[in-house]
Amino acid sequence: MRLPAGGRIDRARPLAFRFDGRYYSGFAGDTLASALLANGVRLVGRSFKHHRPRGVFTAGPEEPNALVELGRGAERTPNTRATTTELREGLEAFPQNCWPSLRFDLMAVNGLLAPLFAAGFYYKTFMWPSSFWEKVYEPLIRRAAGLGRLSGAPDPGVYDKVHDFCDVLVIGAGPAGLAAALAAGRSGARVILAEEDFELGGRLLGDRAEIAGGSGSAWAASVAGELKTLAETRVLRRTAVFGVYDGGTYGALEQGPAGGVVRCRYRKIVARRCVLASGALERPLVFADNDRPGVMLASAARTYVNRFAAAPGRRAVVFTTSDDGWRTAADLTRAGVAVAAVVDPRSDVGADVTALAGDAERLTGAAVARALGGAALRGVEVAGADGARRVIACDLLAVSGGWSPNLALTAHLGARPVWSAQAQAFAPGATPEGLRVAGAAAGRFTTAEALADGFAAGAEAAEACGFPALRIEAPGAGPEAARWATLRHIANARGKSYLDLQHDVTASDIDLAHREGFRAPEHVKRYTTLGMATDQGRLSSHNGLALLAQANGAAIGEQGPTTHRPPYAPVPIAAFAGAERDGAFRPVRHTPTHAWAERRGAVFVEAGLWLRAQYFPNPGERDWQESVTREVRAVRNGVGFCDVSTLGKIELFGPDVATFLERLYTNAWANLAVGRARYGLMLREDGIVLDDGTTSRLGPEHYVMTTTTANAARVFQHMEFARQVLWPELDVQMVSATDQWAQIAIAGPLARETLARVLDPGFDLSDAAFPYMAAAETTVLAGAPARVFRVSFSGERGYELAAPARLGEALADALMAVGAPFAITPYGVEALGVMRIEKGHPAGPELNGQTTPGDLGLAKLLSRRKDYIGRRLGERPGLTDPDRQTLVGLKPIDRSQRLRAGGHLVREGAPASAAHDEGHVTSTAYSPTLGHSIALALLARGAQRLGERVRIVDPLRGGEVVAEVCAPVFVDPGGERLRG
Amino acid sequence: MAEPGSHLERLPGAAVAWLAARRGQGEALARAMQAAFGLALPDTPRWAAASGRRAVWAGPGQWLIVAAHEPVPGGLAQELAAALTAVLGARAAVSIQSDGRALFRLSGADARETLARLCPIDLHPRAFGPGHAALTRLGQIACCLWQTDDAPTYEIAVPSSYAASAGHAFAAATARLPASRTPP
Amino acid sequence: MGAPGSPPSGQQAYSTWRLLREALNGNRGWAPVWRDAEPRSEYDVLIIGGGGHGLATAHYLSSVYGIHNVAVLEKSWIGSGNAGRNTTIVRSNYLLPGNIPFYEFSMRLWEGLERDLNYNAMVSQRGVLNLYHSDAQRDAYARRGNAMALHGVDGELLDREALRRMVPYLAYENARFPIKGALLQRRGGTVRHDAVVWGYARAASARGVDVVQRCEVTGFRISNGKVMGVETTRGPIGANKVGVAVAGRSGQVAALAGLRLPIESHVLQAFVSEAVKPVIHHVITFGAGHFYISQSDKGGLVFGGDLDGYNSYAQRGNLPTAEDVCEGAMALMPMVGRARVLRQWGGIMDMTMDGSPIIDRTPIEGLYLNAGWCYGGFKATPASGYAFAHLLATDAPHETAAAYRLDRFAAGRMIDEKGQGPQPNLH
Amino acid sequence: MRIPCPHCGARALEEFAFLGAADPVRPAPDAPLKDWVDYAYLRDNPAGAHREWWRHAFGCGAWLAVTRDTTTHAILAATSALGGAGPGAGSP
Ligand SMILES: Cc1cc2nc3c(=O)[nH]c(=O)nc-3n(C[C@H](O)[C@H](O)[C@H](O)COP(=O)(O)OP(=O)(O)OC[C@H]3O[C@@H](n4cnc5c(N)ncnc54)[C@H](O)[C@@H]3O)c2cc1C
Ligand SMILES: NC(=O)c1ccc[n+]([C@@H]2O[C@H](COP(=O)([O-])OP(=O)(O)OC[C@H]3O[C@@H](n4cnc5c(N)ncnc54)[C@H](O)[C@@H]3O)[C@@H](O)[C@H]2O)c1
Ligand SMILES: Cc1cc2nc3c(=O)[nH]c(=O)nc-3n(C[C@H](O)[C@H](O)[C@H](O)COP(=O)(O)O)c2cc1C
Ligand SMILES: [Zn+2]
Repeated sequence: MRLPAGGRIDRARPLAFRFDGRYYSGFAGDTLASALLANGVRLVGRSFKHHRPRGVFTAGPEEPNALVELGRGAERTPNTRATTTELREGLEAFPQNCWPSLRFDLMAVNGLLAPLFAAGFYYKTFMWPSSFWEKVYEPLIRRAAGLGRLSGAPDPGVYDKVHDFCDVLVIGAGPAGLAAALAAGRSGARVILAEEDFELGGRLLGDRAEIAGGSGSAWAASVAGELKTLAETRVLRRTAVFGVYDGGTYGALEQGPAGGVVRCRYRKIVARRCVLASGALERPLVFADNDRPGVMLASAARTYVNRFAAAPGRRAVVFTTSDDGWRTAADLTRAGVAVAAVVDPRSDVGADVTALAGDAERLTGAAVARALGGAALRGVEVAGADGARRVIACDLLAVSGGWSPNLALTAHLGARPVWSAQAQAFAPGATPEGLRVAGAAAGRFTTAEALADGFAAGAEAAEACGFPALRIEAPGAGPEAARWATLRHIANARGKSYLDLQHDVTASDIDLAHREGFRAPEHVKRYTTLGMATDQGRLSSHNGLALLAQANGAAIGEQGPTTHRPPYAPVPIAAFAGAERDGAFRPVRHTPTHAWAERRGAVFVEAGLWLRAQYFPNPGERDWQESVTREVRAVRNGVGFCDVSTLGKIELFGPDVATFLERLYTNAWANLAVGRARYGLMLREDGIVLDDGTTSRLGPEHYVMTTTTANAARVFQHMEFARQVLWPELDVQMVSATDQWAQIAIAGPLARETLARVLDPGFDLSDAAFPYMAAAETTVLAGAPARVFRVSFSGERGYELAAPARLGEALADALMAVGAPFAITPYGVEALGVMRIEKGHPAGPELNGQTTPGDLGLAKLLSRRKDYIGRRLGERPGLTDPDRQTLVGLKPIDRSQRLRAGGHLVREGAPASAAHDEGHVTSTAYSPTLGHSIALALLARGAQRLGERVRIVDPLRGGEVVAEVCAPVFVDPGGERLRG
Repeated sequence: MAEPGSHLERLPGAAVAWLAARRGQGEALARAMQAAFGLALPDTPRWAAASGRRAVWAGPGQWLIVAAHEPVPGGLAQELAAALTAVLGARAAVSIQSDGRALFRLSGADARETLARLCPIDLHPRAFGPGHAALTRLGQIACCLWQTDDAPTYEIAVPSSYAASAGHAFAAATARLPASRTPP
Repeated sequence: MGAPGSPPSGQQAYSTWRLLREALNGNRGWAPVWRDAEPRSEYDVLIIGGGGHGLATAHYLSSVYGIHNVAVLEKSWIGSGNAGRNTTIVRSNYLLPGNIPFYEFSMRLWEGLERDLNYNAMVSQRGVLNLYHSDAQRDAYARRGNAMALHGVDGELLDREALRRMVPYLAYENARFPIKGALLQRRGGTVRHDAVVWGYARAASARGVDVVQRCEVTGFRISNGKVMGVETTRGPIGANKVGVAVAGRSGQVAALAGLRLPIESHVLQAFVSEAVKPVIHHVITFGAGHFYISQSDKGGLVFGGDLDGYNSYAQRGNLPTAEDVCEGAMALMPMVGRARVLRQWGGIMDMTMDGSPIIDRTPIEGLYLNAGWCYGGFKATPASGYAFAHLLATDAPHETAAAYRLDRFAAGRMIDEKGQGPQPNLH
Repeated sequence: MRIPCPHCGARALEEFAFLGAADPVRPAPDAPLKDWVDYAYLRDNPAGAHREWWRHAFGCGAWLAVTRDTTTHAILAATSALGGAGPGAGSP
């Protein structure tokens, strides 16, 4: 029911919204929950397990019941707290976890079967027959569990991610946080004040506090006004700090304003100091049927009438064990809600406190034994001090079990909260470095204490950052009592007493867990699921611990609460991802000829982050195989070119490069002449092959190394480790030049003729002047610097030409032009791969981090005359075992058969079983040169088995091929074509 | 106060050379650069400029020498190498990088907010201003950035193969800026 | 030795009938699931570590090898370590011959676990999908799937269309790394992790094993190269044999005996979302980023990724990894974007230098080691317990665990599935 | 975690790459194989102060020996393999 006046809503801005198919109206400044209450909607959801009818229980993020699906289609957002959802025009919300409807939920039978479904029941049954678990039982359980539904469609939201830095981060904008921000902000420090709510003020908004003679909310507004004027203070509303991380890093989630582009913004805040002013959480009370719609936290009831001008009921009873609860009676009465009685089990409540009850009946020493009603509260059964029971009719029961500091963030780095007997609550333990707790979160529960503490904390934090300490006199605040008792459980034979409202964990579940030996709080949590719901035990933790302590015969403080974990406020998965999703998941690296290849219709393939041309289809070609075959033939018979710029290129300078290379590579480097290139093999320290490639000496103290595309970053890092850490005495400088050069492989019998025509005149390409494994610097395209290497991956006469990357496309065009008479053909990585298999060069599938040089037939590259990385550990027996699998070639006996990578090798006549598994096929290709399928494989003692037949078995995909073992070089084993 | 918004441009013709000191030759190199180009190589994450060349700290003992243009690709590096060889002998390492780095210039009142979405470093004027440089990340891409003026203007170098992705990252970040920002 | 025996007499049998009877009786007749034992001064065998492996070891020692005079010493509450915080995936889709038979043995034990323990640990064989995004990755999975098949392990290589029929909600369009198919192991799935701990504790306890909680081992009593017992926070306890099964704390406990191990402790995070209605019916692993996911029976999306990447005993995670994992989620299945992360936690992983475990004797007589489970040890729980029990009882390695030797590094016989070499954070 | 790079200042974790323990020293080429195995494979793995190699991979590229408490993640010290800052520091 909407109160005729008051509240912080803007009555000039009415908003229409829908819930459960019906239209309602509220005002700007409402939450969905306050608007529903103002419209008299009591039933808002169903509980997780028992499917009991539930109503709004809180006015904040700890809400266990009023969770709705918000929005439609791809915009549907499940499990949205109605209590924190700002009302906006056209908002549509749907109840969740009920079928067929909220009012009539078939699963509510679960409630009747509750004794059967007690904690842990599923561990004791559903075992027979075992196949029924996946087929019958589990689907039933799964369907019943869960809350709202995901839309099933990709999330269309836009999520922002920001790095923030400040001197002082203040978390929470209640009186303590506002004071802290003001003190720090005035000192000139860079301050961020983060507040979860869309309004600043904390409890000042929901309570009728008095500050400096005016209302608390007016004070909050004036502070907010001043904060805006401070140049280095930023106020972030709708921003929950959800986690504390190492090094003063805080995670925060800001909700985008309605109608904005950004749905939410994930902020990583690095703060030198932090003031945690997160307030306190009110505790519910545990009695029979305490979950009926109409039962609500007392502070929430106050918030609804004071802040939202929404009456959550017409006739109320207040049930409290805290002095603070009594304020509720006064506020409700003032708002026109009839208060029938205030029930307080304590008998020593002060007269100043009981005076707050006004005309309501005061029942001290009494307790509510049971709530009555079904889908709505009808009344309460009160057990008087004398034990007599009576029923008081009401539709609102405001409950208060006292307050617990909201200390989750203090525990994220591992500190354990400690019991404070004085506060009758867990208090922050050791706090993270640089973080100070202030206000109610620190046990300074009254507004006056919170203010003073906040000013002091803010000033101290600023001072610690080198700003002047400002001692600000806290304004006076009205009188306020803050005292409560912990009440355990008002046992009742009938009805269920809920601890965890969402997960339907009851007091009897705690007893049961205890009876079954689950006595550590963490065991109880895991056995009963207490505190594992969306509110993470904010409402249930204290009461659960109290009951467990009782069962254990221990004091509550002897056993800590269960571990607090981030996020304090739930974070959408999409928010953590930000913009790095879908196609923008990882950046793309483009080669210098990318646009050119795109224009030629190339098909691209991912190679790590790179996109490379896979092949260049010609019109009329049926499939990739046809294109690739044409490309290979062109290279073998004429000339082709391929962009190999993705190979890692590392420039090395200095007088000690040769020594450095000697230690990095297994083979000899001391004698490499200027103008020459050499193939090198690099190992990890454990003797396994890391990478291979060529390194060229361009000048006396200048070398350039190439690495494989896949290992470029790892090799660079490995070399930097060697340079900086292992051998800092060597005078070597290194820099990556991968992106600088467009490097084009030009290969084929006509490669020289082609290359000669693109190089600037004057460079002698004759085999005498520029033999196999020569390297030189020259110019290309009229004066641009260029490098030429006579190396080959294809087995044909080959050159690699490097020119500045911006000239990549021009170079490709030039090659097409000069090569036209030779029918020059651009080729992609697929043809490149075919030719390297034909030549038996190891690549990714062979350099798999498990192979030794010996395995790959490269043992001849192991120098015996020097130390190099990997030498000693490579000598271990397991790595030199003659039974190891080594690289061989395979040809199908029936040449028409296709070989597939991943098949395993079994001796002919032996069964296909693990015991006879002798290796596997690493790489395969259709060889246009040989006219049949070929493969590289790793085969036990392979080098000694040339000519033998093996079965290639492929039980995974079916099919089997018999193949002949051969040397891994299929084309031109003598290397004549290479040298020309 | 500057206009809100920011302006991003690619600096396609810019010249970049990587320069590193030989072991123990840092001071000699610094003197040589001073003598040859009037450039004082900074030894902390800053930059210095003289006669159209900027020396940006790029790691201990390493610099990026940046100029707006060069006559031929790689000309800047060649010029440096020639000058240093003349003064020092082969006592410095110079690598052509004009095509290895893509240079962006981001300028305007929103520039800092845009970078706050991409770089995990503090660019607040109290922490970072004209004359400062940093090696850090631009989203997932390694970058070297420096501030040239109070507009503020930043120049950002990324490996050139990432240029398109860097451009997208800038655009995506700009699109996510809060609609109404409180002026700095 | 043989199949696990029939239920012990000391155990309160669980059945639907019993459940009904107790429900009518206010659930007052249930007995403790295991005895919270006081330590005695002497045992035949002591197991250090009340995680899944330690408790399973005790169960198989007593039920298969007839050794009952056993205590499991747990410094905190049982299941407080990785057993109580893992993402519950079980599978036997390994590549190398040293691993496959062991994990397949484990899978078989999972398949009979409920009957063996009379406890429903919710073994859910919902299928594990490892996605591939390139031809090379497909070939690598073919190699793996064939290795599995040769060992009698089930596996299927799905192409894109077959995968799409199974899991239509993946980002088949507009993906940075195209989804090309998956290796599927249908028998793989999930198991309710805590229930495994409780089920083993219950079964072992019923056979006389003492499950001792809040009892931290702080030293070893070693004389003439032979272990005589341990020092604990609850006093010294003597034993003929001591088995160490402390997972992330392996390095620490070994150091108490003067041993250095080929192990680093690293943190691995996991995440759970708020509960939502069933949407993900399998276990799915992204092949182009660090992300894997399943949905718990309660409805939470349980997911994770790679290690945080540095040595840690802090048992908590960082933000960059959270981002990395969620980026993977949004690249692979952007429909989960609005599921909210409810909790983020970490566990301490005993990462070995080759990514594979160790079940072996140590240079100290009577001291045995079960360690190096990396982030894959939950699925190993039954086989690890069985093999460790075998080793403790017979002093010989179990046939499926024969490769898990401590000296394999010196011998150069690493079991390196990923081929990353001696850098634990890369495994 | 934020690591104070001696060259660049305190930077976020996501700029760094981790290698492992910094205490093991690469043995002499002719040292017994056992020393090599220990070097490559055996670790103290302490709960407490741990000296370890990190590379400022997205920053200046220096390898840093960082002493860090593995139980709290507090950074106790960080030194660069390249020595202090300053011209020529790149080539110790
Ligand atoms: C986030 C995460 C996700 C994972 N996901 C999977 C997965 O999906 N699938 C999978 O197969 N594996 C997974 N794992 C790995 C798996 O959880 C572990 O490998 C496995 O649980 C380790 O064996 P355990 O159960 O015996 O260890 P733990 O449960 O850690 O048991 C060791 C016990 O030893 C105790 N202890 C330690 N020191 C002492 C001492 N001095 N005295 C007495 N007691 C001591 C500890 O308190 C602990 O209870 C995951 C791990 C984590 C952290
Ligand atoms: N008398 C009593 O018994 C009693 C008990 C408890 C509280 N109180 C009242 O509570 C107030 C205490 O002042 P205070 O400033 O300490 O607390 P507060 O509750 O007024 O303010 C705390 C603020 O922090 C915000 N917050 C909490 N966690 C956050 C997070 N992680 N990120 C962002 N924002 C977060 C909350 O939304 C809230 O606005 C006083 O007004 C006092 O009257 C009274
Ligand atoms: C498979 C699985 C599912 C989980 N589901 C939930 C859940 O629904 N709610 C919850 O609060 N925590 C859930 N958790 C997390 C636990 O609460 C807890 O964080 C985790 O076991 C680590 O323990 P710790 O946080 O006490 O250190 C789940 C954990 C696992 C392993
Ligand atoms: Zn640095």
